[in-house]
Amino acid sequence: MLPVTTILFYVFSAILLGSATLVVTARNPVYATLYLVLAFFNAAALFILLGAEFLGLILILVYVGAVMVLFLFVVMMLDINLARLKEGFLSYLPLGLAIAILGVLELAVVFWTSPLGHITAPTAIPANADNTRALGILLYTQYLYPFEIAAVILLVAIIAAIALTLRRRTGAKTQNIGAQMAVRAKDRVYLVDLREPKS
Amino acid sequence: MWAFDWLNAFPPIAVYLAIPLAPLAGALVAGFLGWKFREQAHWGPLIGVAIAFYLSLAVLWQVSQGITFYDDIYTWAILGHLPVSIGFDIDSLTALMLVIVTFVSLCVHFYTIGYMHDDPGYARFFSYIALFTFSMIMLVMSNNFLQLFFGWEAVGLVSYLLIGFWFQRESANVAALKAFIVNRVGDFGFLIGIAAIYHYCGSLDYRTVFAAVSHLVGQTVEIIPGHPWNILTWIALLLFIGAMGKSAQVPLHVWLPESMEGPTPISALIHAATMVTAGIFMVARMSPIYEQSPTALSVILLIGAITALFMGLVGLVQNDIKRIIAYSTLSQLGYMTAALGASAFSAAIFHLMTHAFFKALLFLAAGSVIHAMANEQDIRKMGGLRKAMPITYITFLIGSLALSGIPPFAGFFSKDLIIEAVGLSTLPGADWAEYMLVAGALVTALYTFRMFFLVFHGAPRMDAYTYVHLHESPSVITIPLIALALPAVFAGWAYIGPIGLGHFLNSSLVIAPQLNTIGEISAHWHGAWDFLLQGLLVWPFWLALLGIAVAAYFYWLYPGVPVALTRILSPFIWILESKYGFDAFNRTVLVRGVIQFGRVFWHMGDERLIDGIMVNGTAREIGKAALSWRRVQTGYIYHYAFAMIIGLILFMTYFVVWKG
Amino acid sequence: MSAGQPTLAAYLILGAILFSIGVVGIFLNRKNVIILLMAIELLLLAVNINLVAFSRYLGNLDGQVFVFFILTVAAAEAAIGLAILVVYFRNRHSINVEDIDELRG
Amino acid sequence: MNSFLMHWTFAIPEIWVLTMACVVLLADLFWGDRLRDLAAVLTVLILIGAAVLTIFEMGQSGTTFAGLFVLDPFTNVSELFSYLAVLMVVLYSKRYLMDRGLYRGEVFVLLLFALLGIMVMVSGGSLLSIYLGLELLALSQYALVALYRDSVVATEAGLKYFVLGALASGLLLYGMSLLYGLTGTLDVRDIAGALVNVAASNLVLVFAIVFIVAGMAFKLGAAPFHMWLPDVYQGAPTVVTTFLASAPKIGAFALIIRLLVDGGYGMLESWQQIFVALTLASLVVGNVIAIAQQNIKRMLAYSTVGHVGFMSLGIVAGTEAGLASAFFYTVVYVLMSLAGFGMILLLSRAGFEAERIDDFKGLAQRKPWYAFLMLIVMFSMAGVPPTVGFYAKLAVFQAVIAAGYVWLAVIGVLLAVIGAFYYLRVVKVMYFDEADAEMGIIVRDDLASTALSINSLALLVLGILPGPLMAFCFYAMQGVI
Amino acid sequence: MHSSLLSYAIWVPIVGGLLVLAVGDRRAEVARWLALLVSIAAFAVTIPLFTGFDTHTAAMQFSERVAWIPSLNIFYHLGIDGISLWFILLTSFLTVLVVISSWRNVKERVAQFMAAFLIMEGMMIGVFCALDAILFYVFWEAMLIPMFLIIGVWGGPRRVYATIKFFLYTFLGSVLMLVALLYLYFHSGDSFSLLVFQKTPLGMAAQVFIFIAFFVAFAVKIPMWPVHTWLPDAHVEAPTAGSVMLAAVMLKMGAYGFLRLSLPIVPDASHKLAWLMIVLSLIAVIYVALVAIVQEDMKKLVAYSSIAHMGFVTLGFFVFDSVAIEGSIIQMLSHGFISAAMFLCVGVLYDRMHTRNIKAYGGVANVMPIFAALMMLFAMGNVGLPGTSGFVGEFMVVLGTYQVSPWAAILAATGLVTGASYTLWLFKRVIFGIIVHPEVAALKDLDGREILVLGTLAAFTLLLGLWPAPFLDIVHSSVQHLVTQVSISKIPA
Repeated sequence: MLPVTTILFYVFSAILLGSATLVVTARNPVYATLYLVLAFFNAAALFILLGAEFLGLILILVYVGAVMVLFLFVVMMLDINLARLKEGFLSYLPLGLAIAILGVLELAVVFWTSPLGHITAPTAIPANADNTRALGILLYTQYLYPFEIAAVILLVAIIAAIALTLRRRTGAKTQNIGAQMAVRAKDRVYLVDLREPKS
Repeated sequence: MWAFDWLNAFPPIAVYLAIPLAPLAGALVAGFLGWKFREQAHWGPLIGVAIAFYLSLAVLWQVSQGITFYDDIYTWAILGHLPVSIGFDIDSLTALMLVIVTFVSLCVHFYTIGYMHDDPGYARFFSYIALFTFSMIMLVMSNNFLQLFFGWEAVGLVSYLLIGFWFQRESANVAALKAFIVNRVGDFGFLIGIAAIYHYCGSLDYRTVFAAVSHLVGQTVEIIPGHPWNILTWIALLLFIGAMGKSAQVPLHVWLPESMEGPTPISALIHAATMVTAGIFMVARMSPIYEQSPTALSVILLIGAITALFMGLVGLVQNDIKRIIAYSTLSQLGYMTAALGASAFSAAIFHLMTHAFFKALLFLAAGSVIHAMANEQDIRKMGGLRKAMPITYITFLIGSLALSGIPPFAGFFSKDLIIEAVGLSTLPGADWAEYMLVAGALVTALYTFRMFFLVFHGAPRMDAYTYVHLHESPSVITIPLIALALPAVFAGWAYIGPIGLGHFLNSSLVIAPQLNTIGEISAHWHGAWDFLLQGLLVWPFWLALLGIAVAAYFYWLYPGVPVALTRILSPFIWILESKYGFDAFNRTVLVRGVIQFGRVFWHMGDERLIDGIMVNGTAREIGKAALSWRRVQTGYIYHYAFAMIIGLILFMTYFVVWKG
Repeated sequence: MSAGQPTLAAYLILGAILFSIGVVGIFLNRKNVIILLMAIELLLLAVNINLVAFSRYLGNLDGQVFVFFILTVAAAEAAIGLAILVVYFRNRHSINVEDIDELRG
Repeated sequence: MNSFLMHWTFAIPEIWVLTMACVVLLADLFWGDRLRDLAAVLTVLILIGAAVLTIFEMGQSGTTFAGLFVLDPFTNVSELFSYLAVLMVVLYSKRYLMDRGLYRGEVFVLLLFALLGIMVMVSGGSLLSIYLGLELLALSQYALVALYRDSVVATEAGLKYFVLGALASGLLLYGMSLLYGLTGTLDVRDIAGALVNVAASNLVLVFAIVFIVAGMAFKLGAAPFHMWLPDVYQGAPTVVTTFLASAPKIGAFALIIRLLVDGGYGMLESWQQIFVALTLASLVVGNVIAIAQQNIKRMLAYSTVGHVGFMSLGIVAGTEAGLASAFFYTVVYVLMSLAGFGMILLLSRAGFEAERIDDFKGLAQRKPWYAFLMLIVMFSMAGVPPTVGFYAKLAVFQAVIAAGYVWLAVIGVLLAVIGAFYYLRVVKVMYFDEADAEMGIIVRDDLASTALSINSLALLVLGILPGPLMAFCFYAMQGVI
Repeated sequence: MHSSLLSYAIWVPIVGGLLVLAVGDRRAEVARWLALLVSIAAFAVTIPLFTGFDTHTAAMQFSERVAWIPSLNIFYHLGIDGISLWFILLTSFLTVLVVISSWRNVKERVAQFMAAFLIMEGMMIGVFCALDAILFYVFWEAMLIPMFLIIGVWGGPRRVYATIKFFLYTFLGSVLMLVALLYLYFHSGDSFSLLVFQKTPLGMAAQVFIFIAFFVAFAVKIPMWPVHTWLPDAHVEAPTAGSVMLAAVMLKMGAYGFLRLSLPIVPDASHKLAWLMIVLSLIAVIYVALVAIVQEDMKKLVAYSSIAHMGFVTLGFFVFDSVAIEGSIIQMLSHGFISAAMFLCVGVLYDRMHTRNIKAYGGVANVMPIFAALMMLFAMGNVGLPGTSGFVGEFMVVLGTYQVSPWAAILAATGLVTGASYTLWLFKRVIFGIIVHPEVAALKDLDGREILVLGTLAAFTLLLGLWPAPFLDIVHSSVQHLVTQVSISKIPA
């Protein structure tokens, strides 16, 4: 009888891999995004199985909650011609798959035969262990420096995203509230004598 | 002698130095100042050569008194460990050669004043011939092989310049080029010979080399593996190749007839009297080497004999007056060479001397004729010149008789001596050589008098204008003729003892006892008169007479006969007219071959193979590779990613295979 | 809790397969750039699984810290990536992978 | 307590750059519209300040932030060269950016952040800090490339760069994760210590190295991980290309030093072999394909691949001298590409990119001085003395021959000859061809051209007296192994 | 006081060249005069090298040694022996002539032109006195740049092809030498000193490898068959002055390399591969001479003749005989005068007629007698006539070669015949004959400047031919030393 965790591992892994495969094969990017969400959920579950509750939750909160939503935004914002996207990739499939399978096989065999791969008993986690707290302590002491760098990275992301996408179109019509408020009647209407001038 | 006593006030070296330097100074004066004082350009060379002649006589006199000289003037350079100097070796051979050279040269200088007077290159010409005299003097005075080679090449250069003197003439230019290149072929052998001498003797100095020769006797070298050759034979033959080039022996004779493109004084001086005899002189000078190699002597003997007979035969069918004399020169050089082969070095030198006089005489006389004929050289268009040009006629006759070997003219003594020596020679092939030389006597007389009668006797065949303007040449031309005619008459009689039999020259020569043909003749020597009488009893004399008679019959008395004869003998004549095909062979096989090879090497080798395939081909292939490889860069992200993954997987697989 | 876990190798192989799927997604996808971005997320996810598994099996939290930062970076990356995508789309009105071939050779 | 903060002063240059970058950001926001040159001038000042700070801390060494930050000569020297590179980029950039409406604060802020990323990388003592530095640099670069957002090629380049770059950092990360798994630590020095206990033939470890090197190779631009490079160099605005071809190479080189030498020197044998393959591929691909290029930016991109091949020769050697020579090569390469791309910047103007090789036609007649400068640059890149490019090649060849790879050196020199061809072609176009009548090249003699003159002449001067620069680079590598 | 003479010899022309460059092309006249001044000054500083030279020692003289690149143990190390001295003098002397000869016929970018020559002069002198391998290499390579520009900018219609071919060919050759030098570095105890290299023991395999690397570099430069094809192209397209320097000095560098590097550093390999070198040299003498015969372009003909003459030089080296080696050196020196003069002669005609096709000429002697006379002298030098410098070297080489291999000597001596053929045939077609082309009739004879240049060369051609002793005295000790070096095996026991 397999232990529960093992069963869970295989279940989550299977769904994870299945949904990952669907992500890269889906024709419609919206579906792909949603499969990706599913994959993240399963990965989060695996994290939690491994005792990394904090990361599992973060994955869902940050990734599914923010990043994936961003993806969806973009996917839906861009007017993608789905008809064109339906053309398949089958002709390249055999070679690509062969390469990929070769790589996976090599990695798998190596992991399997490596002494590392046989660590079956993870170190015991103390009963009162608090994964979040432990991570927190590390982050704000030992890993203070990378923490700051990560902040800078996010700052760069903000700057970059804004600099790249924010544009004031020259032809765009926007409200200028100050100008609206300061307007006077004579600026709006003035009378023109349309009669034919008598020469 | 009283005339030379005042020279004793100077150190001997100064006197010796003055001999070459006087003509050199003359040449420089004429060369650098001649263009300004054209009319006076002859003075420098003339005075220079006159001084040289005078001093040469002095040296000859000194040598006859037993005063010789052997020393270096300055060290030219030290080649590695080998010091090479410019120096003089003054002995009887040198002294004699000096006198011959400077005497003929002086005559020619004098003659030239008249002959070349209207030529635009007057000064240039004088500069050249004085330079030639200098070079020739350096050659004969040399005491080492390097200087010998210097002079050797320098006379070749001047010869080249003078053959091509009329550089507007295509034929002259071709002839000059040919002369130079054929001579270079000879020099090629000569140079290798010098290298071999240096290799085996460790020196280029005559005395050291001659001293070392005795150690080389019997040693062999395998130039072609498996075929041991006697070293001295090897050296001797190499040097002789040089002599063949310079002295125009078959098959390197082809340049000499064409050298007649040069002005006639040059033909007399260079291509008859002096330069072409340099090879004879050289072999005589190297007698210590040649005497150690009977094989080499045998070869020399045969080559000489072949040249003597067969070049004479060609002379029979020539119609250009100068060319006939040129072929006769070839033939006579063959006699000299044959004499060398028979170890009769003194006889060779003797013939060299007599030949210098009578051949220069013939050339100058021919020049006089040409001058009178307004540059016509074809004897078929002459005839009956006897009356218009008496002095030329007489001197020409003297020259012809001397050349034909009719006693008591000079040529008789020297030629008979040679034939006798060859007859006494025991070398393999000597009997054949003798037959050829004897036959040559007939041929010589025949072509000589054919020319003589066609030019001076019979009906005039030139156009009327020329006929009317026929005249005897001025005295600047006739005086040298007379000056040369005198020794052509008397030199044989007078000098056969001291020179021909080597009494004077023997101090300069080395003759192996078993080969000493001249010694044998000397042993039965009873004076020149006796020799003359002996000569009347042998074949050559009668053959010569026969030749003259036939010539008179054919070309003077019954001019129709040869025409008929020509028809009968046409195949034979064709061979002679085509000169045995040497020229055709050289032209079609050698020259064209060289050019073909050059073209093939150039176009196929350089252009196609090296440049086309190797150089540009590589560049082209790389360029093609660049163009095709850049297509891998498709612009598609997935290809780029694929390349990365392929790289990654390759590395992984490599390590799995390598370490797993 | 400690008993009956799958071996570390199982997690690593899971990571490897997931990584390959991501890679295959990048070079097999010929159509849509957005899916490329998602494939990249898969790659990072594979790495994260590796790290968390190692962290757990080695009893060492550094791996989880690393994952934390990777998540941060991945988010930033996604933002920039999508921004570039949008800019590109504005220029070319397409995000078809095969259209991205202006630069080549 | 707080032991992780001991020696935090080591990081003062980083802190300075970070702080000041934020200052520039804000200053540009408030005054950028009025003071057009504000951001650029501030950037220059910041760089000078950083250089001063770095020089002040030279000679010290040690770690801080719990080992995540390493200060050693290599850190100092690399940072100084990085400042220099960014400084030159800023000096060259003004005219080009203004002509294209890109003369804005973001460019300089992003440049500074990219610089910060490089600094973090070169001082990284842990997989984590190295990774974050790398990402900081990479993200800034992606943004910079795509910043010219109206340009189709620039955005396309940005997109390609982004996707492939992300793939590459995925590979790198995967390798790092394996390395972590094998050693249980992220600290580079601890990894080196732990590796002593791991057999060098351990395939997991080898795979870790393979993945890490693949990631590095991408950043360096070594074949077959180079394919982004021509497209991005060509597509990016030339100012950004100039930057891409300069300081980040020092960062990429730092990856090698920090990961493979500080951490993985025990795996020398494995990565040496990978680098042999990378070297060969890069030399061949770079030097050969460059011949077929008509676009000078693209040609220089391929030439970069070739240069990476040469530089890797020093890495293949794996010795201290070898790494030092590779570092020297990198520095020289940075100087050369700054000058080379700087020349393109100088010659381009609004609506004219000066990026076709034919655009340089007849330059020697129109502007002999600039043609001469470009001549120096080209010969330096070709490695012809007396330019500094020669000594760079000399040093790496010396190292690789010392390591016994004579055959590799022979292949290297042969490809150097092939490479010389396309540099010569530029010289040929400038000197031997007649200028097209209608294409007037306008060069303003301003600060940028002065800087470029100094930059290019330095290649010559350093070629005559290469000693000090080389000594400086060798100093940086002292005791690195 | 002698301590920095060599540095002056190198840097005076280079700095002077930069000054000329600074004058700029617009002030052409100033540039010309300044260039002349600099070249004369540069020649002047090399004269004390000759007057102060000690002929009794083979040791390096006028040495200078300063650390240059300490990181790589590279020194700025200069010094000369008898072998180098003549080449330095030749270089500085010819540069003066080249400046004078280009006075009027270069009209575009005068300052750049003159500067290129002066800078190149400094670098070439650098090659001849460098004793540090890297310094040597730096000068060796750097020189390519000015030459590349000279051919490319001021050259003929196919100059681009020619100059790129020239550059890549020679560059390809030299890079392998660099590998060999670096290899030597690690076998000589981390030194780049050529003098140390000469003492470094090496196994046969290493020697052969190094020899081949050196060979490629030097053979290309000389050039030897079959890597010679760049030379005719380069010569044909180069401006006259460029051809002069190329033929007179640059070719000598390859030969100098053999003497300074190959023979003393890898003597055993030199012996082992001598047969190959001899064969290639003989091919140069025979094959290339035949190719020269059929040329229709005057410059190409002279270029091929250069290759053939250099064949004698390399032949002389690899018989390891002091006479032959000295002969080779003299041959190089002589070739320096004669080929320079021949190219100048062709240039004289080209300046007037703007064609180098032999067929376009004929009968030049009618209108240019002085020129014809001078050219005759040089032609005879080219033919190797005794009394001219051309003879001495060939003679010595044949003499020396015969010591080792009679057959090689015989084959080499065929050069006597072929050399005469192509030179005199050229001369005949160009100078002799009647005037066929009306353009020829309009030719003017040499002006004073041309007479000065050609006359000086003529004087040297004759001097070296008539009295080579002073020239040879300089080289004896050094050649002896070299012969000793090359006779001692360096293979470690």
